[in-house]
Amino acid sequence: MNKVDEIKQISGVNPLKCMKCGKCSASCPSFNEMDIKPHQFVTYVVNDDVEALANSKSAWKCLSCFACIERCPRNVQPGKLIDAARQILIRQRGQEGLSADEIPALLDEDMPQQLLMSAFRKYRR
Amino acid sequence: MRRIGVFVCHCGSNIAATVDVKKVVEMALLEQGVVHAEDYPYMCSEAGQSRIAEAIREKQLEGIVVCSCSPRMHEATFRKCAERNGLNPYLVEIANIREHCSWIHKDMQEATEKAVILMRAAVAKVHLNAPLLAGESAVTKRALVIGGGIAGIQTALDIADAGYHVDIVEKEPSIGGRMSQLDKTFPTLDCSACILTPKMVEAASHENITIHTWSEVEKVSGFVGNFTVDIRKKARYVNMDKCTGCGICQEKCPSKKPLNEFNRGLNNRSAIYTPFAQAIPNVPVIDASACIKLNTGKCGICEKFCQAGAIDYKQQDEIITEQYGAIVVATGFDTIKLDKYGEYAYNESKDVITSLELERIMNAAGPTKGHLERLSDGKAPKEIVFIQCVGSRCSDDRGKPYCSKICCMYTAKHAMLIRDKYPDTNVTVFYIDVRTPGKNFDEFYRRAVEDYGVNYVKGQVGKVAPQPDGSLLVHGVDLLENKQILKKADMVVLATAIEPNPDVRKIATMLTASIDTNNFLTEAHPKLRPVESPTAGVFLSGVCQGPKDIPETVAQAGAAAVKVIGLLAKDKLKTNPCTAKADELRCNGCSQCANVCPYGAISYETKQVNDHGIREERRIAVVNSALCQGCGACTVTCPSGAMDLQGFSNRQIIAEVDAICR
Amino acid sequence: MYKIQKADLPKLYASIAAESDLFLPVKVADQTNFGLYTETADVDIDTLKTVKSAKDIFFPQSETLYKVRRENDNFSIDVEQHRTSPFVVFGIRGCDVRAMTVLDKVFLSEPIDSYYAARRQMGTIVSLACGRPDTSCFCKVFGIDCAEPEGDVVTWLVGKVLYWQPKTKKGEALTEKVASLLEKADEAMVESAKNAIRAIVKKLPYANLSLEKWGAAAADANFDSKLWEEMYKPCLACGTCTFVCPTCQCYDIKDYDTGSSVQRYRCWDSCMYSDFTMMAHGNNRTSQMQRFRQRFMHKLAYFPANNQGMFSCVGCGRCVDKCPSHLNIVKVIKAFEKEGV
Amino acid sequence: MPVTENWKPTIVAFCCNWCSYAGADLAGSSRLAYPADVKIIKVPCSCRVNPMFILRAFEKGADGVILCGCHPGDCHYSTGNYYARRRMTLLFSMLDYLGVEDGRTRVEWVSAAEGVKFSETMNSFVEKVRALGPNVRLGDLRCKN
Amino acid sequence: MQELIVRAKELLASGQVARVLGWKKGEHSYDPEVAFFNDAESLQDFVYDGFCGANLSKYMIEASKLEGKTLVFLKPCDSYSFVQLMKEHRVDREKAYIIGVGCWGKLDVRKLGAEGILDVEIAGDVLKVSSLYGDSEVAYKDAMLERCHVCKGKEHKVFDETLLESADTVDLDRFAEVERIEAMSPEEKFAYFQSELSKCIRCNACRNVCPACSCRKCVFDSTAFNSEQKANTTSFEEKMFHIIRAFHVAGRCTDCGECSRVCPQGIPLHLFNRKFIKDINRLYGEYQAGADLEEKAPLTSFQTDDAEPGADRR
Repeated sequence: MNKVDEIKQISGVNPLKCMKCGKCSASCPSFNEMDIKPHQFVTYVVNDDVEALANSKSAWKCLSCFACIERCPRNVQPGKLIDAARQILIRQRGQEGLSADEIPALLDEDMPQQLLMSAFRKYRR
Repeated sequence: MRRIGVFVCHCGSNIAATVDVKKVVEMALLEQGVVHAEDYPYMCSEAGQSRIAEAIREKQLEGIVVCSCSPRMHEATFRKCAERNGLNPYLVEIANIREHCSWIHKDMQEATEKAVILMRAAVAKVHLNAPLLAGESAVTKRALVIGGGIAGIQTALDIADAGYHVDIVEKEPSIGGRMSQLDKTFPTLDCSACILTPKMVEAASHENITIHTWSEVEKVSGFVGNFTVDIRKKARYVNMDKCTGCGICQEKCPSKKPLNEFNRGLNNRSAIYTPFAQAIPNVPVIDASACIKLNTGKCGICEKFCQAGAIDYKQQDEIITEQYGAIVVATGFDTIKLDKYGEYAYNESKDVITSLELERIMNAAGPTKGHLERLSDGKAPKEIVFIQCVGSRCSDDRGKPYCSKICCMYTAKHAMLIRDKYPDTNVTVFYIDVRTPGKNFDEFYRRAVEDYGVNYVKGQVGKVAPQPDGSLLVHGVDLLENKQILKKADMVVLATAIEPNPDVRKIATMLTASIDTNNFLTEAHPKLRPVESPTAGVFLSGVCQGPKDIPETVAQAGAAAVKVIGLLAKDKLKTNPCTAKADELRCNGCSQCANVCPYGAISYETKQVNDHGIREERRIAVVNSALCQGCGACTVTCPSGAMDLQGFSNRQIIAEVDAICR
Repeated sequence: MYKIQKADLPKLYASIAAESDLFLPVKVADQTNFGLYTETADVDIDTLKTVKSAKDIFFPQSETLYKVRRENDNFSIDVEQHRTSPFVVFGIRGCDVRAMTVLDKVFLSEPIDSYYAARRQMGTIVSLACGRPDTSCFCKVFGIDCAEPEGDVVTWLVGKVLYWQPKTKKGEALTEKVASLLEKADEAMVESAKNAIRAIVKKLPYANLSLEKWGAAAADANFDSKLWEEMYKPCLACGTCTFVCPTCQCYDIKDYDTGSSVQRYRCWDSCMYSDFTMMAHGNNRTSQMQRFRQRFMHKLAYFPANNQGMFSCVGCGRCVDKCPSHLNIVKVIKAFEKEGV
Repeated sequence: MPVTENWKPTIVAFCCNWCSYAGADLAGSSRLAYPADVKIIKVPCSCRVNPMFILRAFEKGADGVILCGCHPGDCHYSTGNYYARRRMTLLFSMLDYLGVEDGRTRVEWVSAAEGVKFSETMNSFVEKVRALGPNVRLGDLRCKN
Repeated sequence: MQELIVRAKELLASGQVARVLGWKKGEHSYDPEVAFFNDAESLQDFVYDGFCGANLSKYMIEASKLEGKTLVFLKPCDSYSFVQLMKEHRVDREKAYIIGVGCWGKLDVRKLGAEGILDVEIAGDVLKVSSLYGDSEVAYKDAMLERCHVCKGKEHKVFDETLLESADTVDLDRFAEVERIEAMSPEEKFAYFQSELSKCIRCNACRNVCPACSCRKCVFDSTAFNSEQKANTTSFEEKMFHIIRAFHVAGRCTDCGECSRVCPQGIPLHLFNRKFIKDINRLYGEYQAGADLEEKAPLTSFQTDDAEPGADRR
């Protein structure tokens, strides 16, 4: 599987649904720190340019606040793409985060698990 | 055994060049029942048809097969020819040996073999064809229009002008609809009321139009040409004949709590009210839930002040029943609820409003008497942000997947009007795309930008955050500059998606008219029959069929009227005889067929039958041939084969199958 | 009297099949029915009752009578030939053999059914005594001795040995052909086996059914009985009883259009079906009660009335076993015995 | 029936009157060839096609049966092809379950404008049936003489 | 069982019902038959035990035409059939007084594995079989009909009152057998069904017992399709019959298993119906015919994004 398909598979997102409205970028608290903006992230995936994403700062600047996921009118949800890119990078570096049996004790029932995973991935690097 | 004649057309060389027509004739003569077969260069010509006529007479033909071009070309021609010569037109079958044979095959032997098989299938079928007679049904020369907005009014006027009586049923106290709530209209900026009210008056005074306001359709039965409709006239508590429309009751009414629907709830009205000054009829209604007298028995002030003695607290809902030949649905739209869009703070801040609310604010009869001011503190806004596509083009469950079509233009209109009247107010429009296909539309939008200095920013707004100082912080983005924008605004206007009036689902069910996943009524054909519902006799006008602006609505309203006039102009309706028919001895009365009928053409009756000596009461399906369009969905659903389609019967199709496979 | 080891039966089958068709009980998908012997066939002579009786071999469920072909303006008729090659039926039980006698009454009296007659003539019947009669068996009631069935050859399976006794000329001819596989045997073993079988038969719950209320006289006497009205009710109007019955002989004649010809064929029909003997005006019997009554009256009254008292039931008990509603001829006989008429 | 090089399959194509039959007409007027093995039966709508018709065709000797109708959403009768789609889905699944070769049945949505699609569909369908050879699993032996 | 008789007598005596539809003692303990009881006296032959497998709902079609109400005993799975018949207007709810009777699995005499059975005593979990050739014991479970091992639930879908407790009997996967066949190659599938269907004698027991096959005139008996046929001349006819039979009840078959119970040749006919049920569940969402009076049937409804025919072919 190539990288783009891997991103699509991990995120479950079809980036072609994006209508380029920019609501993600408008919502993003880390916008100014990002070299590739959230809405551009989608375009990069569409254009098969995963290399650039991997080398960007953005992947690590996303706070996983999920505002873009909440608000995206087209279910494209760039946050998921960014998270997927991050996951691919981590896998490449051979860094698995926590071991599976450590997790349950740490869980708060009310917290979205995806957010947790995303945060773990990010801050343990 | 029927006496069949087979006529093989050369179509010049179109057929004869690849199909050995003589061979087809020769083979036809070997088929069972074929007593005559011949070929001719052009069967459809006058001379060709006269050969058919002659054969019918001389050979006493009881069925005809024409091997020629597609039935889509000349089936009607040959059917008429048969009818002129005393043969039922439905005893004609076409074997398509041109489009389906000679034109696609090169090898003469192969094409001839296939032509023979197609001829055989047609002969096998025609042996089983039944002589069918197109039925007739009378037409009630009166139309019903459901909905009294601009679409309904225009349709009614056009039908009435053609000399047919029309009833308009409107659930609000006045006709006028959404258009009456608008201030100005794009792209000409005419005053909406100035162009609408003359039409409302015309409708009210038209001798062929009866208006039932404060009324709803309760029940519909019947079929094209013969609908019977129950209309509920809700209790108004005001005698329409006596009321003079002086308005004193509204002035004196002590109950001033109810939200004013006409002003989108931005201010209040009295319990007895007319929705707006130019209402038609200019007769108020009493809002029973807010009326003190009706709720507590005390008060009665309006009655006391009414010099005409028109107030009648004892009035009851009334059901009237009318007959119609055609029904037009013109139920219009509403804006969607914004509860799911927390990020725009619509429910939090009074200064975040929808565009329709802005129309009311800008209108001289509106809650602010036409002054542009913030509803929170009455101050004039200096920074206004418009947000496009709120709830439109959304594939999530918060909004609608379609484009609402009118927002781009009315936002340009609003922006332009504000900049014109309040030049020191800045206007910013956040947009995804600006869509302006329409006469003078793009020019209009460019004027807003070029002549009025409206600031268009490509990018959607992510969040509107009310600030402690009463301002609104708009988190937007400029995608062209690739910059995030934080903008302080005094007022935010949301171009809210529109959706069909929620009542339409109920109405569509009553009419057995189909509806799509977005609750828009489905047209009979998306391109070729855009103003007709697939249910015969039901027509569509305005936004109930799909988003559209006023000029389009009026155009469609006119088109719907023409279709209605065309229908009502007929004394009798010829019905397609190729309809479904239930064999009462085989029918189980199980209702499965009715479940798949798109036209509501199947009903059930309990009937005494004599099934070869067994006499009993049975529940039996009955097809209304005026409603049935002959799709055949029911025939396959029927497990016993009781339901069959005339002209395409089970045995006919099986005969064709057998002939092809033999 | 001859004998052959059960283990050697495949050799016997192969030897018979080498000369003529051999029909015998064959198991397919867990059910045993008469079928043509082949080397790969799963022969099963241990199952007491085949689902369908051996009737099928002489009077097939469906058979083509002739074909009509049309060529241009001419017709040609292809009459199905009568059976001219001999065949052997092996393993047929006493009840089924007697059933042939019942069928003979129908098909071999004028007008003779030549297809059936040819098969009867060509067929050699090797019957098999019943080792373990079943609860539903009541052949004894009709004077059938399942310990000593009729047939051209009668056989007994006793332990691991099959005893073989030719009874007719046809039987002797067959015996001669397979003589090399048989050895002489004495009758003692068979006699004790017969006694054992008869002892079991005596214990069968239906062994002593009384047919007193039946026979030719019942045609009038039982017709209007109120019992029919109650008894028929569970009947589903399926044809199971008639299709598993070894004596039911009703058939329908139909045409089948193959495209190139029309085949006229006949196939079993069932008096339980609502369209049995359907005519243009409808059906003579309009209710299931009438159809139900017809079947039992035919077996127990009309047939004896026309055939010197012979019942057209042989007590094989297949309908008893197979009726989906547990209705059957035994219940009918008993009901009349108990209630009178 | 022995499979010879000259063997030609019998293909029955049920076409709805409003879309696919017109699509076939368009294929004709555009001179887009497909094998003569295909014989079209006109039905008002794909929902008129009873599974009995399809089995009957196989019984009487057809080697392949294809059903063509309007694209879902475009049905002249608005809903007919949706019903046809469910019926055929189940029927085909049953035929697959019984071990009938899956290339012998097919449903294709062909609009009145898709003459090219009609022709291509028929070409590919016939090719597939030819590769499968004569239908023996669903035919009536009496029709094979 | 006694409480059923007592209750039936009460209802007859009070005039609430005109007759009782139930099961009557047969010749042996294992062959009860369906019967109508018109008076208290006749109820002495009433029986309800593990051998009362017959689904009485279809008899209510005729009973609905009779004067007065009929008391009918419905097992949980029979009640699905009754609801389905109500949905199709084939029975009159007003003409039925329904006592939902508990069920703890029904027995298949063929599974007792004995010849010459004289009597079967149901002793709790064990069946004591006495036969001409000796006595034996069989676990109740082992003699249960296939359908009871995959029971769809012990809840009555329609009733006026219920009597007797049910017991859970499910211990097999309902679709396992269908899946086993689905996994075969086309050649294996063909061989399997060819072998099973070659036994068919076209006796129509499967059709006539089926509560969904309630047509007044079956297509295979009528000229409607030129398809009337009684012969079983070639293997095709059985396929046509069984495919169409299953198709006609697709979305209507409650999976009551009566077809397989009554087949004299032991053909597993439910495998046809269950294939459609499995497909419907997979493609159009879980659907249980007869569970709900209002729910739209899968073949008389659709979704605009339904799967395409043959979509899951390889």
